Amino acid sequence: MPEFEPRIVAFVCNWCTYAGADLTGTSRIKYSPNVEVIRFPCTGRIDFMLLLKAFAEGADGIIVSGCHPNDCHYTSGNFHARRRWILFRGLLDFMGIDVRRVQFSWVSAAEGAKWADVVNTTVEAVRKLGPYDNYRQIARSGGV
Amino acid sequence: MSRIGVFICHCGENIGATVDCERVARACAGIPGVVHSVDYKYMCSDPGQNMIKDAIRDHNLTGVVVGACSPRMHEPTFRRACEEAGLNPFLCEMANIREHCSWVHEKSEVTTEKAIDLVRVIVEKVRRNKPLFPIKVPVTKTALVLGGGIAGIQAALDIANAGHKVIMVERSPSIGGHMSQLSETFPTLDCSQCILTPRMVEVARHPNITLHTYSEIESLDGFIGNFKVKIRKKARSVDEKLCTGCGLCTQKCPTKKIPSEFDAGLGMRSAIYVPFPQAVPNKPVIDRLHCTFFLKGKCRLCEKVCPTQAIRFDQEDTIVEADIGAVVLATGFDIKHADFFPEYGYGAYKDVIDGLQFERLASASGPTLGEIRRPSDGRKPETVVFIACAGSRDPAKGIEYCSKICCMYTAKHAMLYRHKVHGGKAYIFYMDIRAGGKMYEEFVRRAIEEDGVRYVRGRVSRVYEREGKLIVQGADTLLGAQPVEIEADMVVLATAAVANDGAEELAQKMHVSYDAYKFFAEAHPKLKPVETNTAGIFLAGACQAPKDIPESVAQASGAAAKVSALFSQDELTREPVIAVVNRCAPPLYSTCVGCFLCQAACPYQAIEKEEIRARDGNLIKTVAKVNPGLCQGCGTCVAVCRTKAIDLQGFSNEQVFAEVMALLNRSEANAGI
Amino acid sequence: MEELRKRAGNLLESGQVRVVIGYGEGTGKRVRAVFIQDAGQADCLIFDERCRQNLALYLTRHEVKKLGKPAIVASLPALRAILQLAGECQIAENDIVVLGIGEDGSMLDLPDFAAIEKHVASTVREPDPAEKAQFDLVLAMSLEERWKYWQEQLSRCFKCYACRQACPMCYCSRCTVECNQPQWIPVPSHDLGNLEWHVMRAMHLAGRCVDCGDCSRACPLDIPLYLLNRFLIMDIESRFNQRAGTTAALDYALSTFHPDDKDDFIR
Amino acid sequence: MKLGFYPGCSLEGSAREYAESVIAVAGEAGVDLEQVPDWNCCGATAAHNMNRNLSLALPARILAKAEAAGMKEIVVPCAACYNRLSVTRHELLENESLRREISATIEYDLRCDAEILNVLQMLDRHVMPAIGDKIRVPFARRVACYYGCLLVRPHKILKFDRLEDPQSMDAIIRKIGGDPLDWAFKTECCGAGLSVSATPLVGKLSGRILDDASIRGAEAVIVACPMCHSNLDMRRPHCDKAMKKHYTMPVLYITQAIGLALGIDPKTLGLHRHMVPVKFEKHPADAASARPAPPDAVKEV
Amino acid sequence: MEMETRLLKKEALAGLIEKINAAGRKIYAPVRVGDRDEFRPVDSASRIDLGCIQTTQSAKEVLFPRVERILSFSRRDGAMETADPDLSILPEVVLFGLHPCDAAAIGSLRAIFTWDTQDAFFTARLERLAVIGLSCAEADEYCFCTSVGLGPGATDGSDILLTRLASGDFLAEILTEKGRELAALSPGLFLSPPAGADKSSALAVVEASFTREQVRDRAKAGFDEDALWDGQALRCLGCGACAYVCPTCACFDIQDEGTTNRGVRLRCWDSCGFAAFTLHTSGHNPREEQGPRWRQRIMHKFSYMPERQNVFGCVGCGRCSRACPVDMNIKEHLIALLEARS
Repeated sequence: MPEFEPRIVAFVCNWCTYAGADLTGTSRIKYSPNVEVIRFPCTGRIDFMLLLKAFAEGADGIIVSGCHPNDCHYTSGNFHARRRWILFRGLLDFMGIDVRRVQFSWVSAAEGAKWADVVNTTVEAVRKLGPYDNYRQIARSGGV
Repeated sequence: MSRIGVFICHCGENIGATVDCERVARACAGIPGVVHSVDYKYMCSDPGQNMIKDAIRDHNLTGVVVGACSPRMHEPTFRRACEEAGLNPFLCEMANIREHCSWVHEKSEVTTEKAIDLVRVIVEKVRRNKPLFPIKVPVTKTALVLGGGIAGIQAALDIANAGHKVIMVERSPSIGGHMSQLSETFPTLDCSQCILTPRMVEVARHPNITLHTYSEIESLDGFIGNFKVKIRKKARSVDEKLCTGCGLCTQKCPTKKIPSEFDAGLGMRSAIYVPFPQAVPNKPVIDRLHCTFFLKGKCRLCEKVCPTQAIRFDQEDTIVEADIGAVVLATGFDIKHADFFPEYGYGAYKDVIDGLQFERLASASGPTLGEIRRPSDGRKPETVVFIACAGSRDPAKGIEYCSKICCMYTAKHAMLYRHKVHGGKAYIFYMDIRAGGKMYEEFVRRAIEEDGVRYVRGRVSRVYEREGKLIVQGADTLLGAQPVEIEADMVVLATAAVANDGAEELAQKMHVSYDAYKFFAEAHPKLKPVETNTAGIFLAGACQAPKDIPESVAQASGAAAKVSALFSQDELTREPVIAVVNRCAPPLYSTCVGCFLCQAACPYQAIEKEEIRARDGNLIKTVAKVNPGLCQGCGTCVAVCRTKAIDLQGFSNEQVFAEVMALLNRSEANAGI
Repeated sequence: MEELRKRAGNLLESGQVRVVIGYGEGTGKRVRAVFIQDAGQADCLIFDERCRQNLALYLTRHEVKKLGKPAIVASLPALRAILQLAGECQIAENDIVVLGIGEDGSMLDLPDFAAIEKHVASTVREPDPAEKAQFDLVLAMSLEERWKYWQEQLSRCFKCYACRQACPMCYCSRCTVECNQPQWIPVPSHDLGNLEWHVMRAMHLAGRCVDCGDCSRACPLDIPLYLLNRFLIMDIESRFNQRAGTTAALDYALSTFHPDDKDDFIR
Repeated sequence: MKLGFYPGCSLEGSAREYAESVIAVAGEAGVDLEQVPDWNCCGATAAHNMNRNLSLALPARILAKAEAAGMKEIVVPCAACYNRLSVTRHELLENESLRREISATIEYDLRCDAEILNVLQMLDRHVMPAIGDKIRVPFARRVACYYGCLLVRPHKILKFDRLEDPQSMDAIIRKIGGDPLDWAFKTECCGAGLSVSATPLVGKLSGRILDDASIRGAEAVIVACPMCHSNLDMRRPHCDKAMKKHYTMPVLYITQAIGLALGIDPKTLGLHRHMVPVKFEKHPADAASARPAPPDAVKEV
Repeated sequence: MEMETRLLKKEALAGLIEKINAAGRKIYAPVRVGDRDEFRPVDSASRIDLGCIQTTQSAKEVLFPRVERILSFSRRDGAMETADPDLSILPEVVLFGLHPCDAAAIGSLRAIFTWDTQDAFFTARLERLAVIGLSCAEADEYCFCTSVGLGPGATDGSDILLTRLASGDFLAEILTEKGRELAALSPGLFLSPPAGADKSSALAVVEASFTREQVRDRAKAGFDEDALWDGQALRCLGCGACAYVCPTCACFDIQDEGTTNRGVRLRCWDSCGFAAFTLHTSGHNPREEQGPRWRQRIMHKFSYMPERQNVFGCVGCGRCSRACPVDMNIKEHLIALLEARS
């Protein structure tokens, strides 16, 4: 049985993590291809609904990454995002949604290696958790 | 129906090596809405760009997707190409299949599959792009130069000579920075004061430059072209207009025993002082921490002797506000001090000093009037050991980088010592000599061959004092790692160049990012060395990384050129990636319910209240409105808004939603027809 | 009750207000909201422990606003809702007259928001023991059990939106549920649509819900929706020390932040 | 007050006097040192160039025995044992799979929660506060405190005192009335294990240490490690030969110095076991520019 | 087809349920859930709550589910294909314990779903449905079946109508062909009726407050009396609870879900109580306020349906009043409507 290849979507901020991921590229650091990145101007821009949409559309894991505190290009986008994730993650966990599949991180434009590490560790963690059948099942009940 | 053109780049081998570009192009041809899908070796080359322009005209495309490198690299290039072909530039987006795909994955089916996904996601985004038009924002043609060192001076002069107003703010009582503390400068050994002071005077007398010394930045708000700065002019306790700079007060001041910052602690200064003779402005400052009047309320001697009654003990800090169009950060660097090297006895033995202190000894205006004398007993040292890389290139000490300038100034110090103390023996412990600049290597060879400086390749493990002598224990790796012990009279440490303390707080105040060592972060290490990630804020000098005078001046002129380019047009066109509150037909007028929870979330205070009134004037509802000049497009308000009334152009809710759906729903297109 | 009727009557007669929103007798033992517009009917106003609906929800309805300046019979949850609505610029101090009623049924003199804030601050919110027990029960469940519990509860929902319509804080003229460009929440009431609707509802009330419990009471299928809101209320209170409905000034958890908010999951 | 105690081979062999003085001084402070039951060799510096797991398993077994006996703090006077036990504890806490592997080897699920104290830490924490007023004969001597290497290295793991210029022993000496010399050879190598294989080299290395101390007028050298003591004391003839000088300074353990200050008779402190007789002559304290004692609290990078 | 009356012993009920189950029919009946009753599939008589006055939700879900897939589409190499769901696999269903008002409601639903186009889904389910009604022995203040031309013992819509006698046994009136088929499954259980068994004595008493024709004419005349409708609807929240529990409400919304490459078309419940029900894309909303929406609910059931499909849209079950969070009691409002002279 071929090993389970999780599909993971990453919501990243343009100024830090996206640039960090670029640096991972320019430094030719290899990492697992299971993660695909969607660019946002700032983590403050990432709507919590998008995480639900990702799970509904069949993602097995989600990465949300942006600037370190005090480094945000827009000064406070990441602070607002952090508060949003503290509450949202708590609510998801309370409703039984598997927050181990959602990895939040700070990756700066200079941390190419850290981005590769965040990706690899998340892919391995989700691979161990297996496909997100619970959520896929209710998504299928959506009549698709 | 959208007519999108997809252009997949091989980027030579960078993408082609691990991604099957033809297949990606073929696959994208199958996406509904894509009418033209090709691949080419170098999309960013002129022929590549012409391919795009022709395709836009031939297929009258309504959107362009370029699958190539990072948008942070060539987005402007392709957007300009589309604009020249008559397509709104914001209908062109890039899919990053190089840094995020080909460079980081092995050549395989999966990698090509991922590339197709990434392009397909951007196609869905472009399908929902709207043509956007740059926002016109007025530009205040006044520059703020922060820091009065050689970098700040050069930048200020260049901008002022280009005919724009400059406000220079310097923290210490006089401009000049570290360069004013130097004796001679490598590689030409010309006297630092001689080449610097004319520039300082030029700054002081330049009609376009307003100089604020002994001042700091209180706050900076606004954005490129429209900054508002608050400068705190610390109370000098001297009325600058009346004071003629005669210096009587500094001579008469009874408190003389204060270690002078300018002399790096070797010389002394009085409570009311002028840092150094050629100070600009040549106006004294009262050091309120040591002045007897401020401590005990007595003395006031300076006030009595002052011929023009310029002393103002009651002077308060004043806040100066100014409108600024661009900022040049030139706040310089510092060197590692004090008890960072117990193994060298630095800070414990008087005769173990750092580079700056040696400069002061060698400087004619220094405490020893240029003679090299031991701080402990004032005798001329017969043997001096210079230790390079003291703290730099040393992960255990937490400073891994090379400070770049120490090899050169250590060679200079040894040369100066040999010139001033003929019989003296000079040893330099080094790891590698970094002399890459023009005439640098020749300078070091001259120190070795003509001035007899003994270079010992090895690190010093310990310096300890014994019977009046400083015993330097090291090794000479070129002589089979023989332990070497030198009895020296004086040891000079070329300590690491580090960021100023307070650099981190300043960076946060200026909304500029910085690296792990608190040096300010440039926008791109190779391609944008003088810009920061914050539009309108530029970098010059050692505040960005340790560098010597030629590089600082070159960078300063670079920053000045950027500022002048910015000030060359009356209006600044700004990226239209800003938030907009929706409007719709009556009776709703907007889905915004006027709760204004978004207002508190906006870091730029860009959200205002707007009253919607009927024709007869009575108020229908109050809704939010975004000021296009202030909004920087971070989108936090969009995610905070419950009713999705506010949306971000370029990253609209529909677009990001479509991107998530596209990413996770691999279509037949991926199956590769 | 007598004093309430007297004051309502005076307000109407003097023209200070055009309508008094209060409680009246309903079918059988039930109580319903009544809108008294002339002094004569003031006698059908009642107040006892059955009167629990949060009347503040009617302050933002344009059908009621059309009637003119209202006076509102406000129990404690209604007072909290009024403060939160004021904080969100939906009602101004002189738009309404508040007939505050304390927990012991006595009339309160609350001329302005400041007085309301003081009164709300002096009260202690004791959650209903049965609800507290159920909350602790769910909190103690494992992840798998919680998923099963919520799937069981939410799969019964048929999206009648009584929870939304009964909530004083859900005054949006176009709720995001009705937005179809993009279709954030699936409209049909299948499992996915229900889960996403209830997550969004809870998140949109995070830091705003005044914990009046009307959503759970309005649900015809008795789905325990208060659990979601209460979790967020306690989370916000313990982490950010913010409570909705305690001040007329804006103090919204999700649009303010503290540089060192604690988190234990961001790498 | 009961503390775990791990003597190690040298405190039962060539450094018996160190054990005697530690127990005596601890007794004065009401500290009861209870040996770790059935302790084994810590592997010292030899084990880890034979086999890494062995070099971890030996100390791990000691920790396991101590843990089983419920000991919360273990005093390890010998610097080498202190180093081996601390490094092992650190490695096992950092690496869960390694901890499981070693626990399997020694057949005990080791939690590593017992804390390892070197003699200076034990003195600081439990002895000095208790004997503050019991100093009968102030140890008014000008002495050179010699730390050796294993007490402070590897700094990232041990995090004990300052790496290049330690001060803890100096502080204790001051407390008992002594005058600690400020000198540069505090952590210079004494030749350690070469004492057997290359004794002349030890003579030269230890000789230089003694030479510097004597020039500065030290009346004695204070140590806290049996290896340092043997090289500076037992190998004294080699030092004299290498440096072509005769050094008469005695070498005392810190606990012996404290013992003397407390008035404990030299015999119980084991002073008679030293090769270099413990006699103090006054050296003219020359006018070497004494370095001002740097502030205690200065934290080093 | 003349009607036969038989007797079903109370012990025989379990046997009847078993027989129907054995015949492969899925039985739904009122079952106690917490402190309420709901229609649930049952496989043994013991779970049925015979004493239930009224379930919270009606049984319409059996004929008109809250979410129903009406077609699925997918793109195969460029061309879009659609596929209809296979209705033949729908199960045979027996609704047991349906009170006469709910049974009559099926008639109203059929009137709408077969008005001009034959709704394939509804008709397929209706064909597979058989109804064993149960007369009402008890009623509460919300019931008003007698005011809308029905009664606790009405037979319309039922295939077999059981009436529980004082002895606990059931008087079974076999009314339709389907009823006879069901009875034929277990002939032994249906005995000849005892002499003098009087059905009416076992029925609940529900006084009529008005007749549906009065309401029909009054409502039509009162269409423009905005003050009346607005006044009644002031406290209405505008939620969909009344519509979704109502056995005769049949409004639905069509939603497409999925992606441009594959997806489904779903039919789901909707309610005229919602503000967005009549919102035009232009932004105009013909029914801007809650008053007209409340009027629409009454007019549709008491005026438009009788006029167009000559069947009334309300069977007086009272569910909407029980479920309403703000106590909008329809019976009370209709009485008020009639008393307020136009």
